[in-house]
Amino acid sequence: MKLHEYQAKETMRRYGIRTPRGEVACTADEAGEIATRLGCRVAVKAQVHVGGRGKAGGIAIAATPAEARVAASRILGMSIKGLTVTRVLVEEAVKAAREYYAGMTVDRARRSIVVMASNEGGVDIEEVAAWSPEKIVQVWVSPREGLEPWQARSLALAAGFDRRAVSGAGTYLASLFRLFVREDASLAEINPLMLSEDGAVIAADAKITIDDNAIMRHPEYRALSDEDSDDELEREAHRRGLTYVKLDGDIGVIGNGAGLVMATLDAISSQGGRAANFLDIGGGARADVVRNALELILMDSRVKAILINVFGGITRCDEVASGLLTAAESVGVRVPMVVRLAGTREEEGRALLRKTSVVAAEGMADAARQAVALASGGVK
Amino acid sequence: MKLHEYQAKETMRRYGIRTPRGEVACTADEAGEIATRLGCRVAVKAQVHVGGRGKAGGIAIAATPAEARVAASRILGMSIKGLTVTRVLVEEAVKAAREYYAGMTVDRARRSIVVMASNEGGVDIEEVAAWSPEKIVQVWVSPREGLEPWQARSLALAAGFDRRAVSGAGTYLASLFRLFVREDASLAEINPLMLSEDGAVIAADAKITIDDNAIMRHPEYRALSDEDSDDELEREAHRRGLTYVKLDGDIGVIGNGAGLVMATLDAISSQGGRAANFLDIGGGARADVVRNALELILMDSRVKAILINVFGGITRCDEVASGLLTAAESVGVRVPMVVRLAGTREEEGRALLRKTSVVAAEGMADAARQAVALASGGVK
Amino acid sequence: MGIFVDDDTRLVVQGITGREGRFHAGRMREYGTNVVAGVTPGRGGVDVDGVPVFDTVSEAVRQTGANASCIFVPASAAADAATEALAAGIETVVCITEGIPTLDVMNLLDTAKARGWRGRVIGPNCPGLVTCGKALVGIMPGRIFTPGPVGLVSRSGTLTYEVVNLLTSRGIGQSTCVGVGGDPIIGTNFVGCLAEFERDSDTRAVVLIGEIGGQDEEDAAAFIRDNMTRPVIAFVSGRTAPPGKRMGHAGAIVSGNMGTAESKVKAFREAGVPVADSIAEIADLVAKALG
Amino acid sequence: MGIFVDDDTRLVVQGITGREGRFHAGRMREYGTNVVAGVTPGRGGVDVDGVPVFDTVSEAVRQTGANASCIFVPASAAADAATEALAAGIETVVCITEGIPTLDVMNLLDTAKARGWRGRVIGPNCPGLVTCGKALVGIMPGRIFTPGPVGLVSRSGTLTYEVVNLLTSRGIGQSTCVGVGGDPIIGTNFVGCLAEFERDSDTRAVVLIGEIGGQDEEDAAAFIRDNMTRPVIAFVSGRTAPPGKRMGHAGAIVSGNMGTAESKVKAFREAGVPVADSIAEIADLVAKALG
Repeated sequence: MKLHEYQAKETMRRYGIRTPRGEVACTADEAGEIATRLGCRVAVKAQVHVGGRGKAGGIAIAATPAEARVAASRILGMSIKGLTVTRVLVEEAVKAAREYYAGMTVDRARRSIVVMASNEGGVDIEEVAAWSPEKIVQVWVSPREGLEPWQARSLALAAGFDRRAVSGAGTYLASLFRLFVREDASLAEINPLMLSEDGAVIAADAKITIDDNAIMRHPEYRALSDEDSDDELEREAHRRGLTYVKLDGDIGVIGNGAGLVMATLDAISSQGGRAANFLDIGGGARADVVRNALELILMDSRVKAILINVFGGITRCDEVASGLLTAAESVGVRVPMVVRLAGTREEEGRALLRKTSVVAAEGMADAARQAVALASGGVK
Repeated sequence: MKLHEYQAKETMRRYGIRTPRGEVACTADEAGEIATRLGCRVAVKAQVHVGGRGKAGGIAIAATPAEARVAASRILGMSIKGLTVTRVLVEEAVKAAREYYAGMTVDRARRSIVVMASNEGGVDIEEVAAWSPEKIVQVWVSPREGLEPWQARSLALAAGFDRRAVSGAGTYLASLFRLFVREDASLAEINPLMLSEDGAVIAADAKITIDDNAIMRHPEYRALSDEDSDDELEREAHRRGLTYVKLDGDIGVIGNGAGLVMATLDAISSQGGRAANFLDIGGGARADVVRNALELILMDSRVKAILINVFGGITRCDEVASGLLTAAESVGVRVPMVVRLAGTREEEGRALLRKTSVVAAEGMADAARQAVALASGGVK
Repeated sequence: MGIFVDDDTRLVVQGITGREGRFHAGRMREYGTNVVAGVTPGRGGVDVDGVPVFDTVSEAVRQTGANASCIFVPASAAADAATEALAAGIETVVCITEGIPTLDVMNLLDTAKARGWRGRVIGPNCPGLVTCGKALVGIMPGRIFTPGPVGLVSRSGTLTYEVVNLLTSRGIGQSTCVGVGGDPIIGTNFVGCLAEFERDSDTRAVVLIGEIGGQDEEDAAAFIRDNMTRPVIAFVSGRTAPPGKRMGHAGAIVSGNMGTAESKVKAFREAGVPVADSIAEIADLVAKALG
Repeated sequence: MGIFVDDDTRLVVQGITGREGRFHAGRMREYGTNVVAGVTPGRGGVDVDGVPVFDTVSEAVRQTGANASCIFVPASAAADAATEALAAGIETVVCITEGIPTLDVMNLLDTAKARGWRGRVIGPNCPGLVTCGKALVGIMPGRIFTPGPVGLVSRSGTLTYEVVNLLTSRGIGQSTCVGVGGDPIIGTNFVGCLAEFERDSDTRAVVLIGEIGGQDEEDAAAFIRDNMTRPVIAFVSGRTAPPGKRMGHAGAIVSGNMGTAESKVKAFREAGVPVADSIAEIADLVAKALG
């Protein structure tokens, strides 16, 4: 899960990394009060999980509390790439002498943590990586070894940081590495890492992503993770314990196994349709799980047809088929439903479906074709 | 600094180690309320930094809140080995099926952490080490490597823990190791580690000592450390930033360098006297530090004479002597003061003192002899 | 032959006293796998359906000569269980558990390397592997497999079954089928499996089922181009997945320009590896490769 | 000769731009130590009293051929500075800083061992060392020393000066005097120094000044008994210290039956090492040993 900037900065402060002073506000009045408390020029920054908020007008500088109020009332409620801004961070506006990048992430191929520094700060690091890879210096460090300040200082020097920033950057990178390991992050970035006009080193923007698999051992993030998504259906899926991703089509998809569901989405696309979602119900297809999934799909008003793709492995297809039918009946499905079964006793499973309103498909391509046709035919 | 049992248990809980439910009380009424909230048989335990509180009557079991009140009112205010009990821990009384020892400390010689387990729990581990060393199994683990549950389970099995306790003990030892490293402990013990009658593994008593040198990076302990000592003079010394240990004699001692001060105490003892304290003012002998130290020594009403032993190294003895005189004059010393100077220009330094009320000694033995004589002669 | 597991495999099931562990231990024995021991700390001395249970893996190894392990313990303890197995000298550790924190897996593999333990980890978050007719280690449905010349390696479970089912229905048998797992960091990747298949006398062609995320497919393409004589057929799922979203598998996520299906398909094509556009096409391409 | 430092020592002072670092760099040069560089991260390029300052130790080594380091940086950064020095190939790292967390020192030494760095750490929390007439590294007062045949090793600073002053006043000179430091964990202990003194042609007798806490003195006694031909005179301070109290030095603490002065004195006596009862007696015993 991604932390918001203000949450990421709170976390970094706990590890001794300096950030601009600031607080989060949900209303323009609160923003004004925070600006008054800070007593200086402030930045008002939209808190949304999306890049490019600056270009979209989601960041404003305010010289007075009154200006901060105005800026906050403009930014709160605005929509950035489809997401509505509900919170702004109001913080001390720091004047930069230089801006750097400092960050780390999991390197899957090397099975290690890659630590990166660049003197091209304040811009998208992936842009830098694509166009000027020589401007990013990297080292690979295992959590066992740890990153120590002296190593991080060498990294900062190699990246061409100003001498005045080297000591602070070294300390902060080492702290950020400790944070990364102890908080189970999969990404931790300070961009820009700012050398201020008065020589201080400050984390001016902060990004942290926590490994979803590790949230179980971080109770403080567990509460946040329920509200992690900006989308109501995704939040509902999370509450129901379902592995769900919202997409932009009109065919509701349910399958068992992530790879199979992805292949199903691809098959729908090949047939000229678009899936409304990714939904993996995992191994087997127990009636209660299918029911839970169907209920969620039906909350999505865009859905015009449902495609269920299940492989019967240890559970046989005929057992899967009766489970599906029980679930569909108890939910009361209002749109056409195509079911495709494969695996042990698939013929028998398909036979069971044939006596019902459910459309039993012959293969994945066939299932996708039928679902696309039914969706474009509209609601039954 | 040593944490109290209740503080150590709070810390362990943060690392997922189960302890009996409980709270700390400063009055009998509070103890009764806590017992009511817990709603079960409770143990009322004196919170003092000293061993053997059980034998001294500092622990009681109470079946009802009323009994808990009575027990707390008896224990609060009692004196255990010279320390007054000001707090009691009131906690769930757990019935033990078995009691084990689990702990770890710094092994100076091996420059590593030694992790220990024993099935002789609930008794002083040093007694076990002295009489039945084969009953303690040990492994040495570096912080870099870390102790993992599977290794800790092997340790518990090797120590002869009951099978039912092995999984829990392994997890807790691994958690305790993480605590040790992250909290900068120098000692962390669970004794007894209890296997309860219903098969749960519980830290029934807990000891943690935090490395004094590391308190700077643990703000939560910094506040506690001011009140760490049970002695008012030691607390005052801590507030003044002085390295002071209270002893049981009547000669106030000040010196520069820990080894030199220890040797001074030994010299006093050789002359048949007893020092009132250890006090190291560190390198040189700046007048303000000496003044600070003298003020503290004079707060101790037992002190009948003062011995100052300073080696003039980079600072010359004549400079040290004038610094001492300035300090002594500004404080107004009410007891006889023997000063012994050694090092560069010691003759000149001694000459300066000869014109004053201060007794200038010729060597360490001479200084100790004169201080002992003056102390037994009573206040001037 | 086949790779990683076979007739000589002596399996210990870690977490055998749990619901999943017990169920799948039974399935594996049904398939013919030689399950010699179970391990559950604190439960040593009991038996589960006749399989003796030990407190530690090293005890199980000492008593039963176990050389492979299959892990069914909860996510919070699974990396620890795998480390224990490697430390005990187990050669093949198959970790079924899903949801293990990434840094735990990183530590597990790093510790093994630092200490020079020679065992191999398959998974985590994987369905295990089958050397057809010899040994099934994991949770794959045994009845869909049939012995034959095709090796299969995949990041997905049910997609593997789907393909195996298809191959079997077309009369094409399998040598070994490995599910490497859907997590960002796994013990044995495509290249590790391909290298074994290349050495395996029972394998005449290989099917590789990739998906979005990471660059294992790109690395595999380079390896095939430079090192393999046996034909490989590839399939990549997730072509229509949006960037930045985790598609079920923790490892199936496109970040920025990294890990897209296009990049993977392109890498395979450039390495001369035929890429199937649909699952159905896989069987056609395999049949063609076998000649 | 002498041990650890001599005419060939090329010293870098870490933290040279601080008050202490600058002051003692001056004192060391006054004594004749070859101070070739200073290091303060972020201050590279300036000079301090003519000594060039670098951002990193490895830069200082490259530019000046430094082979020893003396550390005057705050406790929170000192272990890091020492690690940097060892990583840069420095042979002798003398860490003056007091108050470094014990686990930081443990990590420093463990990392050095794991990576195979060959440098030696002296300290932390030590006054440094002097090879008389050749090089002074640390904060000892240079004027009390005089060249001669006696090696000295001690856990205490001022007690060392006291003894050196006494020896010098009695006309007995010193080869090398080492303050190993008062912390529980130190880089070079008594045994490490004794072994060097035993090999040193300039040293004819050794004075060892121990104190309560730990078991370095007991280990030294065993080493002397088994390995040393040169006579050793011992002194142990803290005989009257109460158990459980930290006597100034973090390492000077008696816990339970461990680390008492009695135990140490007994160990020396049993190893045939004369133990002085007072400081004054040390000089007598040394004079006797030198014959």
